[in-house]
Amino acid sequence: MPGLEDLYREIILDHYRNPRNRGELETPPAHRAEGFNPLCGDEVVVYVDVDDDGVIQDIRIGGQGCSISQSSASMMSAAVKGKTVEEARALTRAFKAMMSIHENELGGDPDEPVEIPEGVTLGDLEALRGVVKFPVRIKCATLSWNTLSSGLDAVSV
Amino acid sequence: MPGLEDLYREIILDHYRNPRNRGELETPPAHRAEGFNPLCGDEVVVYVDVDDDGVIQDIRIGGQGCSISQSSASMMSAAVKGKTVEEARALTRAFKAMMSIHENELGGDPDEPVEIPEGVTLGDLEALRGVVKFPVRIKCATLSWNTLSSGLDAVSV
Amino acid sequence: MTPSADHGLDVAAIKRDFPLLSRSCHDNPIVYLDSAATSQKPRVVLDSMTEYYETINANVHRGAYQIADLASRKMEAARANLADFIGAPDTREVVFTRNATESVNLVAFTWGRANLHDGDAIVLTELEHHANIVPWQMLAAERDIELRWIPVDAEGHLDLTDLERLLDGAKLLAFSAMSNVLGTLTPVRFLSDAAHAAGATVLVDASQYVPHLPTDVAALGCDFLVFTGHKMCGPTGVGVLWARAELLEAMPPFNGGGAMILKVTKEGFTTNEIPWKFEAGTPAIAEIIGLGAAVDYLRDIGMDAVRAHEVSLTAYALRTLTERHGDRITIHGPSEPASRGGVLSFEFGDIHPHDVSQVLDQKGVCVRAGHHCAKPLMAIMGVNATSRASLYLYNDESDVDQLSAALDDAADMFAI
Amino acid sequence: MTPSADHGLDVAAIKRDFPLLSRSCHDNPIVYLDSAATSQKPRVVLDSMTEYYETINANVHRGAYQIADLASRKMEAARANLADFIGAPDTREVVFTRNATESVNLVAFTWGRANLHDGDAIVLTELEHHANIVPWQMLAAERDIELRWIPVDAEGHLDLTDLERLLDGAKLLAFSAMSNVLGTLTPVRFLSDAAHAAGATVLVDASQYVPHLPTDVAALGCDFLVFTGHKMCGPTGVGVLWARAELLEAMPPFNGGGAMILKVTKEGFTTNEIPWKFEAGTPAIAEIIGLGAAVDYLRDIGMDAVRAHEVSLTAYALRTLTERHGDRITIHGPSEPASRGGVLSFEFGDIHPHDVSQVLDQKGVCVRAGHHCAKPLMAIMGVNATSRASLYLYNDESDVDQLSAALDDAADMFAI
Ligand SMILES: Cc1ncc(COP(=O)(O)O)c(C=O)c1O
Ligand SMILES: Cc1ncc(COP(=O)(O)O)c(C=O)c1O
Repeated sequence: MPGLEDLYREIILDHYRNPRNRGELETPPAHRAEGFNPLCGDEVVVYVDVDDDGVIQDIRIGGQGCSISQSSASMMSAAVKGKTVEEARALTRAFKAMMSIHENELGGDPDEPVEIPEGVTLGDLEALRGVVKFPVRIKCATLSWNTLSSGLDAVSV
Repeated sequence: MPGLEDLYREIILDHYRNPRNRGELETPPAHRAEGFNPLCGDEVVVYVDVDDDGVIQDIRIGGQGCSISQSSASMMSAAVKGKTVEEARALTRAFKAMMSIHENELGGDPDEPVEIPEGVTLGDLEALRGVVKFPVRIKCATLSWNTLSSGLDAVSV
Repeated sequence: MTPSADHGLDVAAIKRDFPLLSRSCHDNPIVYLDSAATSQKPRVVLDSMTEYYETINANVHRGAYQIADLASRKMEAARANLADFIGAPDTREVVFTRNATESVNLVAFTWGRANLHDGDAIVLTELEHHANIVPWQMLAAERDIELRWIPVDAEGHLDLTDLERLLDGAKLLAFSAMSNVLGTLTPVRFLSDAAHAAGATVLVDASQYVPHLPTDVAALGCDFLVFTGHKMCGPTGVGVLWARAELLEAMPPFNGGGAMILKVTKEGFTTNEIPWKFEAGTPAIAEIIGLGAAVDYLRDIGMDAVRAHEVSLTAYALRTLTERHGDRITIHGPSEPASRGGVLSFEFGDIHPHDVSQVLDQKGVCVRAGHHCAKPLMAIMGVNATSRASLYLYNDESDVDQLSAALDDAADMFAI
Repeated sequence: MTPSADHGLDVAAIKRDFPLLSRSCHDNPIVYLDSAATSQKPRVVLDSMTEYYETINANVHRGAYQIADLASRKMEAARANLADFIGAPDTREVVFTRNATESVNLVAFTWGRANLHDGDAIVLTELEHHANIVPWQMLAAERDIELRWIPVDAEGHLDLTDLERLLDGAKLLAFSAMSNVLGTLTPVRFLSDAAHAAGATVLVDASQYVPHLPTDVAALGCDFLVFTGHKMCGPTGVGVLWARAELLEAMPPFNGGGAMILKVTKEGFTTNEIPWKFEAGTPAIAEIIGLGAAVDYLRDIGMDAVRAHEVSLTAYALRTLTERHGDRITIHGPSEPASRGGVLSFEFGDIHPHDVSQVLDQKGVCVRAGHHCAKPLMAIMGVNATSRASLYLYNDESDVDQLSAALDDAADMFAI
C-alpha cells in the first residue's frame, strides 16, 4: 500500500506469518524474560538457553504482538541462535543503533550520528530499517531485543 | 478621585478614620467572634453583649482591615447597639441583600430581585451601596456582618 | 451514504466548528474516530482561552484590581456553568481537578483514607478504566481492604446476578457509567440505589458519559461523579469532581497550599470553604474557562440531540461494518445501539490492532489500538489489544464509510 | 524617565509580544505589576497552544496514528526543553504537575510518606509561601514530625546563626530560592551543602527563581526543585517537579491511573518508568507544549539579560519610590538590588493595601494587596497585608513612574 512499503516489507510479513523459534523452553536450564509495551499492551516472552561456553544454544519466543514486534522477535531469534552472548549483545547494540535515531526521545542528541558497531552485519534485520520512519512503531521493533537483553543480563549474573 | 466617588463616600472615610465602638469587652458576659477574609488577610473581631431580654447592650470591634471593612464594622456597631437580636438579624439580612447582587457568585440567580426586608431602614449604611460596583470589595463590606451573625448564633444557642 | 440530518444535527456545520477536522493526514482528509481518547475542540473554546490570556489574565481570588476580579469571576462563572450542565443543586459542589484520574484520586486520598479501614470492602466492575482501579488498589494495599468485582457478561453488560452478595458490607461502589472499551451503558440509578440500600457510598466515573448524554446528578443518584474536560470539547488540563456538599464538607483536604486555607500559622492551618478547600495553588484558570465555553457549545447544540445523533450513527456503523466485512470483523460490546455509546472495539481478522490502525492512518482514519487503559477487562475478553473507533457529534456516516473502506485496504495488505 | 535599553533588553519590543499589555483599564493604559502572582503570556505561547489544538490534538502515548504520534513527540520535546532550561542532566527527571503547589505535595505524599517517620524533623524557613508550608504541616500532623524554622532578619534575609543546630538530625530542608513577598534571594548552594552535610534531603521552591534568573540544578545542588509555568510566561495548569533520577526511581507513585502503569490486573499493578510513573491520566498536553514555547521565548531573550534588566529596574524602583514618597513609604526586604528580585512589598502611610491597590487600579496600575500566601511571614513582619509591585522582563521605568504617580493620588485621596 502506498506509503507503507517501507514498513511492511515482504520479509517482515513472512516472519510475521511464519514466525521462527516460536514456543517455550524448559526453565531451568533455559532462562525466561518478559517484556511489555505499556503503550499498546504487547508482550513478549523470550526463553534463552545459554551453555557454559556462553553460546546461545536455543531460543524460543512467546507472547503476542503486532507484525513489527513479532517479526522482529522472529528475526532476532534466528539471528542470535548459535551466537555467543557477546555476539548477541553486539547485534542488539547494532539493531538499536539502527532504530535509535528516533527512539531516544528522552535525552540524547537526535542529530548525533548513530553508529552500528564495526564488524556487525544486520543481514535480514536490515528490513526493519523502514520502521524508523514510523516512530510509534520503534518500540514494537525493539521490544524483543530489550527483553533478550534483560534475559542475558540475568544469565550472566 | 474620578471613578471612586461611589466607593469612598465621605461618611465611609469618616467611619474609617474615627471608628465607633472600637475595643474589647470582657468575655463572658460578652461573646467574642472572629472573622477572616482569606483573600486579603483581613480579620475582624466582634464582641457582643446580649442581655436576658435579647437586647444588644454593647458591642465592640477589633481586628484590622481596609477602609471598607473597617467602616462597615463601625457603622454596623452603631446601628445594632441597643437593638434586639431579632432586629440585628433583620438588619444583617437587609445589608446583605443590598450587597448580594454580586456577592452570591456561587449559586443563586444573579437576576433575582434582591429584597430588603420590609420595615428595615439602612440609614447611614446606604452609603456602602456603592461597594456593589466593586465586586472584590463586597467581601470586605460583609465581613463584620458575617462575624456578627456567627456571634449572635453562638449567643442564642 | 446519506446525509445524517434526520436527527436534527447539522453535522456539516458542526465539523466546520472544529479546526482540526479540516486538516489532512498522509494526503487524505482526516477522519477522526478517537474521541473516546480525547475529543477535538471547537474554535469557540480555543478563542475563549486566547481571549482570557489576551484581555484578563491575572491570578484569581487574590487581587483587588480590575482584571484580577474579572479573571476570578470568569472562573467562578465557569464553575456555575458546569454545575448547571450536570444538574448540581449547589455550585460549591463542583471541584476542579486536572482530569478524571485526579478526581478519583482526590476521593481515594481524602474520603477514602478517612472512611475506609482494615477489613472494609470496595466494589468495582470488570469494565473499569485504570483510573477507577489503580487508586483503589493503592488504598487497598495500604490497608487491608478487599476489592470485589461485578463481572461482565458476553455482550459486555454487567452481570448483576450476585450484586446483593457483592454489596453486602461494602463501603464503596465505584463504577463507570459508560465503558470506554465496549460502549456499555451501565444502570447507574439502579446500581446507586442498590449500593445505598446496602449502606455503601457511590462513585460514578462519567468520563465517557457526560460528553455524550444529558447528565443530571440528582437523577443518577450517586454521591461522587468524576469526568474530564478534554473528552467533552474542552481543553486538556482540567477535570471535574462533583460531590454532594455534605460529603465535601466532611472530607479532609487533598493537596495543601495557597487558596485551600483560611489561616496559616507556624503551628498549623485551617481549611477554606468548599470547593476551594480542594483546589490548592493557582488553578488551571484558562482551562476552566475553556471548559465553561465547551459546556456552552454543547448546551447550544443540545445534549439530547447529541445523544440521538450518536445512537443513530452507532446503529449505522454496526450495520455497515457487519454487512461489509462479515466474518472478518468482530465488534465487541452490546449489539443494541440504545444501550451503548458510540465506542466500537473490534477485531479484524487476525490482523493485530496496531497494524490495523497503521493501515487506517495511511488513509487519514484515526482509530486507537491497544488496551485502552482497561487491562483487567482485556484479560477477561481474552485479548491483548483491540482496535477502537469512537464517534462524537462531529462524525457522520461518511466517516464510517471511510473507516469501512480503509479496512478493505488492511484486508488486502495482510491478505485476509 | 529614560529608555531602559542600557542592559540590552528592548523592552518596548518585548511589550509588543504580550497582547494583554496593550489593553487599558479604566481608560488608562495597563501597567501590569503583579508578575509575582502570574506573568503575562507572549503571543508565541498562545499560538503554540492554538496550533496544537488546531493541527495535532490527540491523546498522547497511546495512539499509532500520525497526529497522536506528533502530539506525544511534541509533549516529550517540551520535557526535553524544560530539562535543558534548568540544566537537568536527564530528561526523565522532569515531571509535569499542575503547579508548584502540586509539585511540593507530590514530594510530600511520595518521598515524604516513604521517608519521614515519627520523631523526624523538617526544616523550613520563615520566608515560605503556603505551598511550601501546608503540605509539610499535613504530613507533620499525620506523624509525629517536628517542623523547625530558619528565621528571617530585619532586612528579610535568612538568619543562619543557628543553622547547624536546626539541621541537626533533620531529614529534609525545604526552602524558597526567592521570596515572593520580600524578593530575598536565599543562598541556595550554601544551604543545600549544609543540609547534605547534615544528612538532609533538599527541596527548593524555585517558583520565583526560574522565571527570573538563569537556573542550573547542578549548580544549585538541591535534590528537588519545584516551579510553576504560569509565572514564567507559560500557561496556567502546568507546573514542574525536577528531582534526581535515583530519587524518583525510589519513590512510590503519586496518583494512580492510566499512563503511570506498566501492567494492571485485578490483583494489582506495576508502575511505569520515570517520569511517567508520576503522571497519571491524560496530562495537560497543550499546557506542557505552551510551557515549552515559553522556555523558547525566554531562552531567546536570554535569562542573563532578563536578570540584568530586573536588577537595574529594581534599583530604579527602590530609588524612585523612596525619593518621591519619602517617609510615607516603607519598602520591605533587602535594600541591595543584587541580592533580591524585583518584588517590592510596601506600606504606604496608614492606607490599607486594599485601598492602595483600589486607587492604583483606577489608574490602570495592577499591584497585589494581601498576605501573598505567606501568613507566617506576615505575622513576623507584624502586618496583615502589604501592597506588592512585582517586575518582569516586560516592565520598564515608565511603569515604575506610573506606579509612583498613582501613589500620589492615593495619598491625596486618603489625605496622608
Ligand atoms: C514562592 C512561591 N511558591 C509557590 C507558589 C505557588 O505557585 P502555584 O500557585 O502556581 O502552585 C508561589 C506563587 O503563588 C510562590 O510565589
Ligand atoms: C472511562 C474513563 N475513565 C477515566 C478516564 C481517564 O480520563 P483522564 O485521562 O482524562 O483522567 C478515561 C479516559 O481516558 C475513561 O475513558
